[in-house]
Amino acid sequence: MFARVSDTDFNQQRLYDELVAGCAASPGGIVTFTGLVRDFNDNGKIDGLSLEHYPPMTEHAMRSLAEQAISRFALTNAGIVHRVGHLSNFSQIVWVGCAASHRASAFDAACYIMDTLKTAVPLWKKEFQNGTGHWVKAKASDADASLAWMKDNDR
Amino acid sequence: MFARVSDTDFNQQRLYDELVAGCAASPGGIVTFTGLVRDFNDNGKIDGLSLEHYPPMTEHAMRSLAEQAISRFALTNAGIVHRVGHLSNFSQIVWVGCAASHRASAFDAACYIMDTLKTAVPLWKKEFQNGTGHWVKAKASDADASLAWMKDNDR
Amino acid sequence: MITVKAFAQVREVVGKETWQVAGAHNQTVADVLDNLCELDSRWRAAMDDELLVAVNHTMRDSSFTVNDGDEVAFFPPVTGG
Amino acid sequence: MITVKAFAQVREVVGKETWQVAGAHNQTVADVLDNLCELDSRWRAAMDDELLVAVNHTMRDSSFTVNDGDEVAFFPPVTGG
Repeated sequence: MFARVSDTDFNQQRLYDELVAGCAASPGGIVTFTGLVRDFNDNGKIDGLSLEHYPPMTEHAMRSLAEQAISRFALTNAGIVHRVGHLSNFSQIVWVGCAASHRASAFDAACYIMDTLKTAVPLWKKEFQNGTGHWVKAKASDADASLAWMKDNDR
Repeated sequence: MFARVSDTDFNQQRLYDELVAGCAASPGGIVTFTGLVRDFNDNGKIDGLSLEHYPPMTEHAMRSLAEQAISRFALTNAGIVHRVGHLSNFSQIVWVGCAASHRASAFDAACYIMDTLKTAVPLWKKEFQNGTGHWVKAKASDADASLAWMKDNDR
Repeated sequence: MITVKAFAQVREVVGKETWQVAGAHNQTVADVLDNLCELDSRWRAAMDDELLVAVNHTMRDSSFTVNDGDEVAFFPPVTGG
Repeated sequence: MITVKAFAQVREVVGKETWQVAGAHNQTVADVLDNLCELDSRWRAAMDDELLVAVNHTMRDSSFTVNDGDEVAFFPPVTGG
């Protein structure tokens, strides 16, 4: 398991290899999610963003989340990397990888980690537009997605 | 969009880069699935497998599947690569990548492609055990997962 | 002529991948399979298990009409991925 | 003493990241916030928007008891990922 905050970019192959190397048992399927900076928001073009976080809590919350996902979905391994600081358009923001014996568990776990990360890990985005920074508002749909996992213990 | 059958291994970073480079619009999220050869089945240890396919139909079916996923889930791009021939334990078998504006679409689409590929693309696995090859039986759960997408047009 | 292809277990049971059978007017996939069984009894054995059918690389069912020059493939449920 | 941390919009509204307030017996997160408002009225403005709270790096609600030496953080709903 790994959970890291990083102020530099990450490499897909290296994170994938790290996830596979740390597997507790031979995995049948690996799901990765990568979040990217889009070049627009609801108000038009943006010019990058900056990510603030709460240093000691961020990695602690990410580590707990990865451990919860491993136990809830019987994963053979999980990893989370989140970047902070200034990120230009199209940059990679976050990477989540889940390895499992069966593909459905790997898909559900990666989805669960992303949904939960979006409401439970202390990270905040500020988007830049015409030279001014605007804090991104939390989306109600993100809160709903996260809540659904709390109710959905049969899934 | 890309859909390829390959008799050699693939690289995660290169496929990821190819998916991003071919995006119709700036994607917000990318989901990849990688299937791997496990070193065991229900009867014990295995020693690799071989994959047979129906050459002109395989890529045709994979290409249709990627195109369906792009249109059904409003993806900005999708890619599928499937290996054939002999594969040793722990080898990569299949890679699916889906890029979308919103993460839920990318997750659903990658899941849809895998579920459908497992019933609609002419590929067959033969596993080797104690020197003898055994054709893998299709799983009822795979047929069910594929059928669920046909019924589930509201998802 | 109709080109018939057999894959995986089916290919092993019938002994080879590519077959040729005569084309006929208004025949279905089921008719082609009957012709194959008359040609070689191993095709009867192949029918003991579930068979899928593709005509010109598209999955079809046994009532689908086959025309002269078509390629008809028989194979077991797929197990890729 | 209790160390208070403010992040994102909250930090900008209250003007700095780190604050110190006196510890008291049996006080809750809500009490700490009252003390902060008395100390600096900008904390009242910060309360116009939804605030989340973490005590010693774990999310808590406003009735949670805070002890001397704890770190209490206030921040808006998170927007990472």
